[in-house]
Amino acid sequence: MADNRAAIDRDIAMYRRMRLIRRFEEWQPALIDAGEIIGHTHQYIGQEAVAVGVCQALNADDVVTSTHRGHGHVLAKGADAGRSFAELMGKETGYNKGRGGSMHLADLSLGIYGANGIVGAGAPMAVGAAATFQRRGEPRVAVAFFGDGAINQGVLLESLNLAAVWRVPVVFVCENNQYAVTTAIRDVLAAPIVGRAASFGLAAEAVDGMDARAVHNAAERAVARARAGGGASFLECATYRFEGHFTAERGKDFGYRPADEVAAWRRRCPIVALGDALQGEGAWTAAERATADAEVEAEIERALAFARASAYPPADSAHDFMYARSYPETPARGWE
Amino acid sequence: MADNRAAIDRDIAMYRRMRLIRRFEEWQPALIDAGEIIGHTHQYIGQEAVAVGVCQALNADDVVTSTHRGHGHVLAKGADAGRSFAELMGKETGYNKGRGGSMHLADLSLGIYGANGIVGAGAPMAVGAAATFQRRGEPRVAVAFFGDGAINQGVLLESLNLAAVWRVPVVFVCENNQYAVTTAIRDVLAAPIVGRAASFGLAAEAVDGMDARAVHNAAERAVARARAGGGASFLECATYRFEGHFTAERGKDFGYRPADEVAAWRRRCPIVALGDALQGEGAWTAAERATADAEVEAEIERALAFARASAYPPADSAHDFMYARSYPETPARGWE
Amino acid sequence: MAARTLTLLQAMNEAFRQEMARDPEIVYVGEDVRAPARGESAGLIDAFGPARVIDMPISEAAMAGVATGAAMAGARPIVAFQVTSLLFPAFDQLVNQAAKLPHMLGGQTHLPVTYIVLGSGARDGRAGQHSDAPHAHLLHAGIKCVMPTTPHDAKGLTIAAIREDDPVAVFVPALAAGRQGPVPEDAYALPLGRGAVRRPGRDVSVIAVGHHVHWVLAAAAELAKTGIELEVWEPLSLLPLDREGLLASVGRTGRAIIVDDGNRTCGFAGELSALLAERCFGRLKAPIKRLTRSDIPIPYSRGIEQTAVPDAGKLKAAVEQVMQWRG
Amino acid sequence: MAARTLTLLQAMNEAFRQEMARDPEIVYVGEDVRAPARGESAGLIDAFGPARVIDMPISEAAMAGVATGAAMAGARPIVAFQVTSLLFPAFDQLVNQAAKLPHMLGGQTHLPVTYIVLGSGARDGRAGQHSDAPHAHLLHAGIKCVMPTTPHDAKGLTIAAIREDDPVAVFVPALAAGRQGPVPEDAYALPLGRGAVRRPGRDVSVIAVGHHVHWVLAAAAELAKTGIELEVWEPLSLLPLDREGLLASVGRTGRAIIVDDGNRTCGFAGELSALLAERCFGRLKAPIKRLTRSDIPIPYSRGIEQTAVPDAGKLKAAVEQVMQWRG
Ligand SMILES: Cc1ncc(C[n+]2csc(CCOP(=O)(O)OP(=O)(O)O)c2C)c(N)n1
Ligand SMILES: Cc1ncc(C[n+]2csc(CCOP(=O)(O)OP(=O)(O)O)c2C)c(N)n1
Ligand SMILES: [Mg+2]
Ligand SMILES: [Mg+2]
Repeated sequence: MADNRAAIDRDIAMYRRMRLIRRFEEWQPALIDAGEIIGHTHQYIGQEAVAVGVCQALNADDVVTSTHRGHGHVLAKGADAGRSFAELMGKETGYNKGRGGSMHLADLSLGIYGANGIVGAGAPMAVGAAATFQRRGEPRVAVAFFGDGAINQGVLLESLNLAAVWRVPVVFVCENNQYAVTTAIRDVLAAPIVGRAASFGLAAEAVDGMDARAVHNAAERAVARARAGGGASFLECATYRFEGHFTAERGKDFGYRPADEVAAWRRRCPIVALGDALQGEGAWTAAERATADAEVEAEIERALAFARASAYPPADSAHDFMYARSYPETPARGWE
Repeated sequence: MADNRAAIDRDIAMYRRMRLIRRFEEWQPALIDAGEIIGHTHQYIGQEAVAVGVCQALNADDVVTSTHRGHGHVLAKGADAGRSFAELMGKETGYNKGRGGSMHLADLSLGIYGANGIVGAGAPMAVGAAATFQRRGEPRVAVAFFGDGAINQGVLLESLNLAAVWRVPVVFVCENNQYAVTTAIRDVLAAPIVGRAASFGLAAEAVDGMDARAVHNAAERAVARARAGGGASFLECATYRFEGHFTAERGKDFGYRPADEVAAWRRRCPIVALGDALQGEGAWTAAERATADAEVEAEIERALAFARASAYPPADSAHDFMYARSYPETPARGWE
Repeated sequence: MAARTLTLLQAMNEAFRQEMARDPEIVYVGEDVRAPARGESAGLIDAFGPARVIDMPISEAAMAGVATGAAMAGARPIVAFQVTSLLFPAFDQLVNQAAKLPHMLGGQTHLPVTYIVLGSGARDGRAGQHSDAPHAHLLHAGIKCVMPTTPHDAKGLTIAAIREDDPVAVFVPALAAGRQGPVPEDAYALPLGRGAVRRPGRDVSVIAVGHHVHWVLAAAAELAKTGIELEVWEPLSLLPLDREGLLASVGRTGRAIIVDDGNRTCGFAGELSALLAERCFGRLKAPIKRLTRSDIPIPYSRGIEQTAVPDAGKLKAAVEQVMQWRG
Repeated sequence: MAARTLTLLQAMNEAFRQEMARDPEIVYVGEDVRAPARGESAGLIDAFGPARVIDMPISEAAMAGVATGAAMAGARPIVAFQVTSLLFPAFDQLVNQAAKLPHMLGGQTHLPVTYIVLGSGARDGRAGQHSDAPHAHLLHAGIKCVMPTTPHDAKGLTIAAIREDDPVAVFVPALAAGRQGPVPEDAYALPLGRGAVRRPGRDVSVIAVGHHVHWVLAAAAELAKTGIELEVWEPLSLLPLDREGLLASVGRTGRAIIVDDGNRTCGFAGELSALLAERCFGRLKAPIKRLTRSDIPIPYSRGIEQTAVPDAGKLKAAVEQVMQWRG
């Protein structure tokens, strides 16, 4: 019964986090159109169960590396929506002080080693962090998130091997949303992803990435194995992005996804699914769920207000942070 | 009976080629010490059955990409020992006109796309050639040779995937000589090589790389599959280099290979094995074998004489061949 | 020869179509090339089919190597990199293989490969990893590079690149990709190694690389009102370089400012400056100035992004300095 | 502080040992580092064990990325590249990740990683892919680089690199690696950003990068007999650069020849030349000359290899030109 309560609390926490991510993501098109967010973003809508299910299994001092589609991972690992919005708006209060933006969101104090603009590039960093924990005998775990597209990137494949050979506490989480931009993963693979991961010597498993509980259970197993010195694992989470590759795809049709495929996946919304399951199981009422939704909404409002009220970095601070230690005229200015 | 004769002739041809390679390789330390060959070479001694077994299954217009340990592949694909020696001596009559040396030996007219100084780098080139044959409907095959060390190089792993997805007529030949320089392959792998290759969707097979006939049979199957449109294959050939990683290792002991391990593999010399088998089967006599050996010896003498008699490239020709089409001061000279 | 108004990327698309129709050995390889977000390869799949228009997995190193191998087998691949920094995962295959093989092999093979490098340069918060202008890396390796900034030049230089029997990289500055201009219908190649005086002027030669040429011309028009006449010279072809054209311009004005979007240290602006310091010394009336990006990743936020790249304000300050210089 | 005679690589080995003994967070990672052919990491495995001295598979990209991640977790990795061109497969992880992360993350992390880049430069028929001197590629990306040429400097700069909280590449010119010289026993760090006048002289400043400094000094001694006094200046630290020292030397002599082993176009020699053209213009008596390798892969055969790299004959011709220059 106490256990059941803990499970319910955990599920509710996952629900709220997923909702926070969803709402954070849903805000972006309007903010982009209004010129408040610069450029474009890669929305995580539809994939929330993966980030949240995995990060729910992590401790504060565990670390994650993320991708170009990174907001979800970052928020799931505990990032503040306000500082995240602020970063997307290029504000000084943003996690990266406005230097990084959407594709580089990071908070090292929360173990978030950063979104990354290069597919697959975060994987070896997770291995390096995990190797460091292992050397020190620290019971910490590193998680590398990446998409299905990354599974064909050399540096990621090299990293799978290293992790298996070194038996470091790392969990590779492949978010298979079926497409890399317009390329269907089935067109660029001749054999299953899980088999490839297993062939390197990793404990590999496929899981329903639209089911937060299923992701969480698999992640808990993998994380426990890693923490206990049992080595590295690989989870392939089947999921889907409900929106285009990035916000610039709005209103265009590149014709790579059949409408009925999109519709079918949309019907499997992981947030609705978990919310409904909790209701069906009597874990919360419709009113409690509505309250949770409203609290998330309030959190988003607060976050937006914080970000909007924040200042931009001073123009002459552009050269800060390039080096821990600077020397005369280092970094070189473009005009001197 | 006719078939048997063909098989015997083929085996004798393989024996002679292996012997030519062996003697070509054995000459190098002396030539290096005499200053006739520049720098150092990676000898192929012990691995001859792989190159010869595979290339015996190829046609003249099939192509191979090779490695830093490439002399064997090049000679097996039909290169002339004289022009090969000439290249190692930096002579104008060398295959690369003295530009390339040991690590870049190539003869495009024989389908030899080149030895390569970078581990794994030739693999995608083989895939690219094979894709071109496939597009044109030509019944040609590309072979990528590489070592066990290359199996952890990203570009090679990417190439395995491409070949599987495109089903191009390529055969990947992994020469597992157990070590990459001083690193034992068992220390940098957590699972078998063949399983990794298979996981990409390739037809993968392990074969005794000390047995030229076994290699040849496996290669014939893979090449036939490729030629028939059946797609790409992967052969892991278990073999051993009898000498050090390169000639600079002579007289040193880095202690990475137990002496009895070296001795045990040396007893399995693929040339002796095939010669003895042919004799044991009555395919040739000791005298015939001795004649073959002597003819190889004469060939090597002729080759050496040719190379020695050849001229060095003129100093001012250094900048030739950088571009198909040159422009004023292109390539830039270092002093202008 | 009729000319229509096209965007720069449409002009390149036309170049691909016309060349691919001419030579069946040309194949077009890249990520998402069947449904390109920016349109440069639009329609190729319908015109030439999947054997010649090939969607790649996210394997840039293998992609570059495949092109090299295909070229050795007689193909003429066009390889599209959707982001400039995707040259980096492929770097060994570019600078250490394709750039070197013809020479290392003693001329046994040519490598007629065209690299289309899209989205070059900083703009709009693409931030640190999607704003690179890495042409100096390829130039340092001896890879031929062109950088067109008008639709007309884009078509002509793309066709020239495709027809060249060596690897040639075509850098497409993001901020010029959407520019419109007249483009002749027929296929035509512009010569490599030929720059252009975009505006003649007496006082200072401004060498403007890539999209900078457009705002530099605007700045020149403004400065002309104050009596300072900038000569604006665009290299177009970075390697081979039109040294004659460059030296002639700076020889006339005696003053040079180089505006380049790449990083500063060991960049293309430094190369041009060094060339001028060697070859034009006696005619220089003032120090050569470089206006480049700063040696930092391009910052995301607009204000600090602007700090990091050349602009008209920085150009005017530099013009003032060279005009007022007294030894 | 007692000084013994060591080779340059032995001096580096001592630096590794002393620093690793001092700080348990320093790990040494590379291919074949337990049994290194050239000895730079000899004995580390016995002294510090397999948890800190790690033999890598042939996965350079992952190796560089692992170091970055380890550094973010608080380690101070030393990463050995056995061949200069192995930077290329790792290029994205170096120039697009490690070089950029601290800035892109707004200063949230430092990356105290040391890249040991062995075998830099042409020699002895290593040919096209084992003779690179690719420091300009890292400099262009803003990665700090040092290039020692004596055992004393090698130890001091290696220790400085290890202690720096930023990525620093230590380039080891192959032709200097075996040089012997006195090395103090204690651990000491030489400051980054400090060059050295290796020989004072009146007439021409020869900026000699890497192993070239040794033959340049010999050539200077010879030329002195003919009455021409070369000042030989060695940068040692390429980034940060000792601009003051460089400008002071050329300011004194008014003539500059830069000798660098890297490729010419967009190389380090060009960078120095551009700096001088900007900052030293008024004091120059002659054009700045660059002596670099040619923009070709280093040819294997000895005669043509020599053609492609700087040497005393080419230096003397350049000295003659700048001494005789009349504007
Ligand atoms: C190495 C690399 N290649 C290409 C790109 C351009 N690109 C950005 S996102 C993307 C698709 C990634 O697909 P996937 O890994 O499945 O992630 P998803 O977008 O589906 O979340 C591509 C090709 C890149 N950023 N990095
Ligand atoms: C990408 C790359 N990394 C490292 C090296 C240095 N290196 C040259 S040969 C070699 C070992 C290769 O081992 P393997 O592939 O097993 O071939 P073998 O030498 O055993 O024939 C190494 C590490 C290189 N040339 N290329
Ligand atoms: Mg995807
Ligand atoms: Mg091996």
